[in-house]
Amino acid sequence: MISVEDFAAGADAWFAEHTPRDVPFMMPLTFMEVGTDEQFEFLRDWQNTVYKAGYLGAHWPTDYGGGGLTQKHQDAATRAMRKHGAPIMLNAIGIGWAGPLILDTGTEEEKRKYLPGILSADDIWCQGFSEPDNGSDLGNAQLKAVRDGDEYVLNGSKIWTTQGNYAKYMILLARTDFDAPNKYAGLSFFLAPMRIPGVETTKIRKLTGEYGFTQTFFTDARIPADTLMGEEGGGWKVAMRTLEYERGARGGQAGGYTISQTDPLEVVGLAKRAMRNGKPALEDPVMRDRLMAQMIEAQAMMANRERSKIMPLVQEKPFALPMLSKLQFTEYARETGELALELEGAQGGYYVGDEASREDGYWQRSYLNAFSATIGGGTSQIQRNIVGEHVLGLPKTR
Amino acid sequence: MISVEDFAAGADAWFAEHTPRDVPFMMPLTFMEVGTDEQFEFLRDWQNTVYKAGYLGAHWPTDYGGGGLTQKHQDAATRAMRKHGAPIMLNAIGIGWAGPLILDTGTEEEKRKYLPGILSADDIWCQGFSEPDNGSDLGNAQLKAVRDGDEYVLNGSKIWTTQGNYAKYMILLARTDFDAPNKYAGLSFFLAPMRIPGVETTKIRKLTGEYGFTQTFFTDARIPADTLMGEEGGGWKVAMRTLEYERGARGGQAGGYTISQTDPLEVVGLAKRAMRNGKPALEDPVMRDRLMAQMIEAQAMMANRERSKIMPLVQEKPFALPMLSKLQFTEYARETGELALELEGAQGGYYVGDEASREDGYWQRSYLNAFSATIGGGTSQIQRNIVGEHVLGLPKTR
Amino acid sequence: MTHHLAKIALTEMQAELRDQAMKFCADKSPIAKVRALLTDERGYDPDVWQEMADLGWLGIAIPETHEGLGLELADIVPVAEAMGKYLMASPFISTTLAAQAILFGGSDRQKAEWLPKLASGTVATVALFEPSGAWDLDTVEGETKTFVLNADAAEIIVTTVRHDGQTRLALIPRDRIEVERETIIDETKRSYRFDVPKVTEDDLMPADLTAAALDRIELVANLMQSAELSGAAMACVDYTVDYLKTRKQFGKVIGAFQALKHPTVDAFIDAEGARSLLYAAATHVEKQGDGEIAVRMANAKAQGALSYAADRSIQFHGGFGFTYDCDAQLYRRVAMFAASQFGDAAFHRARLAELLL
Amino acid sequence: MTHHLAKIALTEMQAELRDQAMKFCADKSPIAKVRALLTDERGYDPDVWQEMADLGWLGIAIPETHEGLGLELADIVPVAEAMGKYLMASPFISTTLAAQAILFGGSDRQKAEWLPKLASGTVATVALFEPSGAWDLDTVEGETKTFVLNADAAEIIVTTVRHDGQTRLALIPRDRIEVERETIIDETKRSYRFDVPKVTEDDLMPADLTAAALDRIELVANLMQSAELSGAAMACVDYTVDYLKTRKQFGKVIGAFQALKHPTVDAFIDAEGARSLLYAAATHVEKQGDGEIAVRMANAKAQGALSYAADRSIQFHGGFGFTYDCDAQLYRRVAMFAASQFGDAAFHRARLAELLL
Repeated sequence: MISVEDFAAGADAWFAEHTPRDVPFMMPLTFMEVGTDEQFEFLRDWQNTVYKAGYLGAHWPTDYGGGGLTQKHQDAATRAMRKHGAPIMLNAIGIGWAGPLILDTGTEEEKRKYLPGILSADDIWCQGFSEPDNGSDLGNAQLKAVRDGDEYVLNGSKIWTTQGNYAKYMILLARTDFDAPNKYAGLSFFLAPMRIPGVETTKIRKLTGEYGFTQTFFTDARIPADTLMGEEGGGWKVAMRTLEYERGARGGQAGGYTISQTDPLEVVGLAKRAMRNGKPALEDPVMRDRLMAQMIEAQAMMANRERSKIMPLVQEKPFALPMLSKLQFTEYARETGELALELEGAQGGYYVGDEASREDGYWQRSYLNAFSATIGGGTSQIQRNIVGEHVLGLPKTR
Repeated sequence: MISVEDFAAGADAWFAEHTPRDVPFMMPLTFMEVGTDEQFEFLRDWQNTVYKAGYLGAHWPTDYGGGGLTQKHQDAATRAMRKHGAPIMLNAIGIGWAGPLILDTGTEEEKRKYLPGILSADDIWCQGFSEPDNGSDLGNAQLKAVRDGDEYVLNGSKIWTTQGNYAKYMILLARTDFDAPNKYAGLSFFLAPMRIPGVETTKIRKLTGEYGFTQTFFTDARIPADTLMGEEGGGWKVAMRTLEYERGARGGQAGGYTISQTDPLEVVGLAKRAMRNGKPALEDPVMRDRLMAQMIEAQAMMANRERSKIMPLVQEKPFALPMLSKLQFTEYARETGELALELEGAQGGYYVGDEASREDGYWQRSYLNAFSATIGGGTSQIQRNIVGEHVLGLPKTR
Repeated sequence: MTHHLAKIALTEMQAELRDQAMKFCADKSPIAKVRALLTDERGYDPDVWQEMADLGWLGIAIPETHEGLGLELADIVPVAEAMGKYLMASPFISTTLAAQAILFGGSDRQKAEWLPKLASGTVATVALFEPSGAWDLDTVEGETKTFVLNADAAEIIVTTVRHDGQTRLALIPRDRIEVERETIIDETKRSYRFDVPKVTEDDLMPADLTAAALDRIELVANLMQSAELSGAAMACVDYTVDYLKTRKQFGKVIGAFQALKHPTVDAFIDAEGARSLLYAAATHVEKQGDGEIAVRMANAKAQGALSYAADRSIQFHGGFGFTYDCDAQLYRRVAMFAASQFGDAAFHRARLAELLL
Repeated sequence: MTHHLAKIALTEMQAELRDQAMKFCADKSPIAKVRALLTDERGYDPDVWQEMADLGWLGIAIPETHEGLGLELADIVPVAEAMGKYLMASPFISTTLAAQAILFGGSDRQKAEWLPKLASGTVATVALFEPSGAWDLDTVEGETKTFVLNADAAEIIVTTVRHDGQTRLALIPRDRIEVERETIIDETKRSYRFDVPKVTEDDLMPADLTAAALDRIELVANLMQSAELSGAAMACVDYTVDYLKTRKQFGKVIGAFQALKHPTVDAFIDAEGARSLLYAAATHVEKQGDGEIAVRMANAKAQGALSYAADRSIQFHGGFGFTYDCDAQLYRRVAMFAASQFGDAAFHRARLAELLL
């Protein structure tokens, strides 16, 4: 087996050479921002190219399309991607959610059927957990799956399906039993095919004006009964397990990165360039004060991450820092957007596509997009409940 | 009857001449801040003097010690007090709560017994609604009053009793029926004597270090049964009526003022005098920005008050402005205290009594005292529930 | 001190005008219409515009000698407030600003020629901003103008120019200007840029009136914007409250959660304060010195109130809040654009500090 | 950029010292003891002070050549943090500051004479502030000193003076100074003012070391204060949480109300951030330039965290929060006093802007 060092050097050289530059359209920073066919096709090709070069799924077994190397190899490849600012890996739900789940708990047949297409991006996956009436309350999913011979018949709707319009498969949380003793016990988990009669997707337009999500409607859609993962009624457990892969709490992700981490101190660059009232924004002491407050917040988040690795410094509440980081980072991003608007002064009035907009409206768009994270994956309000209850031990709200 | 104009002129002249100046101790700005015997004696004498001069209870009937004039006369006297910055009227619970209640619903005998002493400040009144375990939840009062012949026997404790240590009488909310169909129906309202066996008061020290409240303990204390106001079990209704007198929603207050209104723009004066880092605070643009934000808030509150009088401009939600004003003003006061600390720079480190403190620690003390208002009379959190539910029509929290 | 600036006066006529304007805008600008106009090139409905002209609204603050109604600036406020509340697109603000510019900065000839037309519905606008982003209106290079609202529909544009080393105002017919549409954050409005053409002596407004006219434009613009934003803030809170009353999660109407209820109360209190300051500003706007103070306070407060209300509205609508279909984004974008015009809240506070300290 | 300043290093010894200090302070400074000392004239327990000396804590950052332990500044942090957490009164900070001042600004003779004494428990302090309220330590008139902590108990005072038109540091024995106790907002501390006596050449510390010594004092003071405030912030959040878990109103444990729960979570997140920045500051404090940045960030954050946590703690304790008996006021006063010393959060942010932009 090639040594990690040699593999890393190879990856470094490869990404240095092959990372696309000067792409003539806006490059999505997260897999949730893929809004045009042009972006989609480009990123699908790019993932396929990376995979073929051996830098995605390097540690997955060769039988299932992987490279047969170790996690350390893949981590080295992922680091190289980041270092060279490579575009994100497109097939995020496959790479980070469905793939690890199948690799971990799937049958031999499922592994052979699904895993290679995840890596090559031939088979795009999407996720069907949220429903229009149950955005925050996943356990209350109502999409109905009724067993009928070798099939389940699906009726209902899922929402916030990233790449739903491109996906071949969906990991789906559906209700198979409406009389179960509690709402969780009635749920089942499927690897549902999407290109079948009775499944339709509608694109959802985001508040930024762009696309990137869909709503999926199921009307008497029939899926094979063997697409059930785990047991009927055991869907909540499978879903929770899947979330753990996504959060990196369990290994098995195919590697690469699907969200290009923004630098929390990026706003400092803007502050140095921006003009307010015809003068450099940083000549204004009030803006300086606000920028420093924001920098200190950013620094606190980075220091939190460092501290979370040092056991003696987190021993009082070992899970506090990981549990609060989503809330902290997403609210920070939204506040940074607000600060950016102030720093930009009059230029904050333009929007993406205007020649006079600063950085092509990046910050206006970024502020609006920030809500995807303060809302998605559990709103900030729900995150505060979680931290309050699970870290501080306060009684449940409800 | 003397004309209002002449009476007003007389009051103006009288307060111009008699308002005490250069008092050698800190003058309480509200009746809740009377913390020393020196302050108490001084204010009792002052109220008595004002009463004897005819400027308190001017509109109460002469049979009960009043002046037999009209509300307009008394209002003119009150305006004169404010204008000349006269000390507050001490016997606040008597003047604003118990007095109007008795005048309005008491028997002839009660009126003759209680009202003159309220005006002369010979009989100090206090209020016994809150209990240690039921601060926010008045309706849940647990102090037990058991009928025994011509008497009720009291057991339990009341807290936040302003001037409890000086009072001769207490308006008391007690539970006479523990089996009532709901918590409110078990409550009764008494004009309870305080100087009887089984009643003890302990002074409560405030977070400022000063005194002003007491806790009152009742241990088999016996009060005459005819001190009951209204019916047994009808105490909640009487208490709510009493609160309306206090809020000025019903007439009948003896007049004068018991809380010296602070000017919301007072902080501007501090800002002009204060030094930060050895330089005038207002040379610092960050402080200027914060001060302006605070001035705009103050201005908004004052404009709200103006607007609340103009029906066409409040027609959508006629009660909104009065209902939100307590929350808005008290939080404003707390925030002003915080801003003042910043403006004061290093001098914020001193406290009341230090020769180098700015304005004898007024702002530090004022910030700490501000919590009495963000907590007392319904915490800001409860106020937000009230505005959310009663003004915006949002569903009840609980 | 500024206590006296909190006083509010309201004439019976203003109260009636307010009712009338609210009904008109509610009727002419339901949300479906607002959304349909987002993709309309002109961005407003010319028939509705003509109706506004017929109602006399465009002549409110134009003297009777110039065929206006000869009323006060304060009387414009109810109209702008109603338009803001219903997100109603129209060239009302730009035309009113142009009229005030001509009234305070124009020659007798210019006033006589243009004011009657503007009072009867001719669209006009003002061009004051340049790529430098300066909010100080006398900082002018005079080459390119930006953020010129409704320039395409206008017949005449009042613009600042550089002439003989001085900042001057000029009145340029639209047909001598080539405008290019800008992409702005607020899609309910239409903004354009253009290169300033050569101006003739005939175009210029009298030099000695420039400063007064610029002050007037800024004052009126900030007042009208306060009205727009204050109206929008109140509507945005109502919109949020409606959702909180109906949406259920975890088996509960979500408005029962304090995490949503309490910030919404705070947004409401902000919006109420903005409204009160607006009426106070309308009351004092014509008073030298006091007018600017009252107007900047109202504007700073209204910007903050709408930004906060809309930001929380997006958040509290959850997933739906993240969609283009949720109106919260419309409100948020109105606030974002407003901050780019004539100064954001921090700018007003800095000016207020100069005026007050 | 400042990414590298987020790195945190922790030696095994520091981890052990932290455990030891936490246990010591928990044991020696239960809240009853803290409250008893509020009215004690000296304000701290000399027996506990001697125990601290015996543990070697006073010599941590004094070189072995001067009979200290010769460890690093970072090793002081756990002790100051534990003291802050348990509101433990002692002259630890003032003595440590005096030691650092002498170490960086003293002559060989002064070092040899005083450092071994301070390492073994002699109390000392620094006198840097004057009635002007200036936080810039070299702005000195040299007549009156204020905010001199533990001056009464000190044997020696390091003070800034004005000498031949220059700002200088001098080491003055306590018996030549008449101190007067000040009334300060934080009753866990003892502060004094005094008139600067005539200084002799013998008192003065070398002129060429003045600037470096003042920089050192400011750096160490801000680091130790960060530790104190960060420890206090965490304790204050814990104190609030305990109450929210037990107090009932409306038939419900009040911690279930989001109006109390969510701000407490925010306070907790602030306090955690302050802790992380503290350890990052301890890691980088000795690096030229970086040290000041990391320390000012930690300090600004810790001040904000404790102020917010304590302000909310008072509020959320309801009526009890308004009493002297509730500990929330103790925490709030610690934060208020800290803001008056060496600069408040806004001051640090202004300095950071100069350093970073």
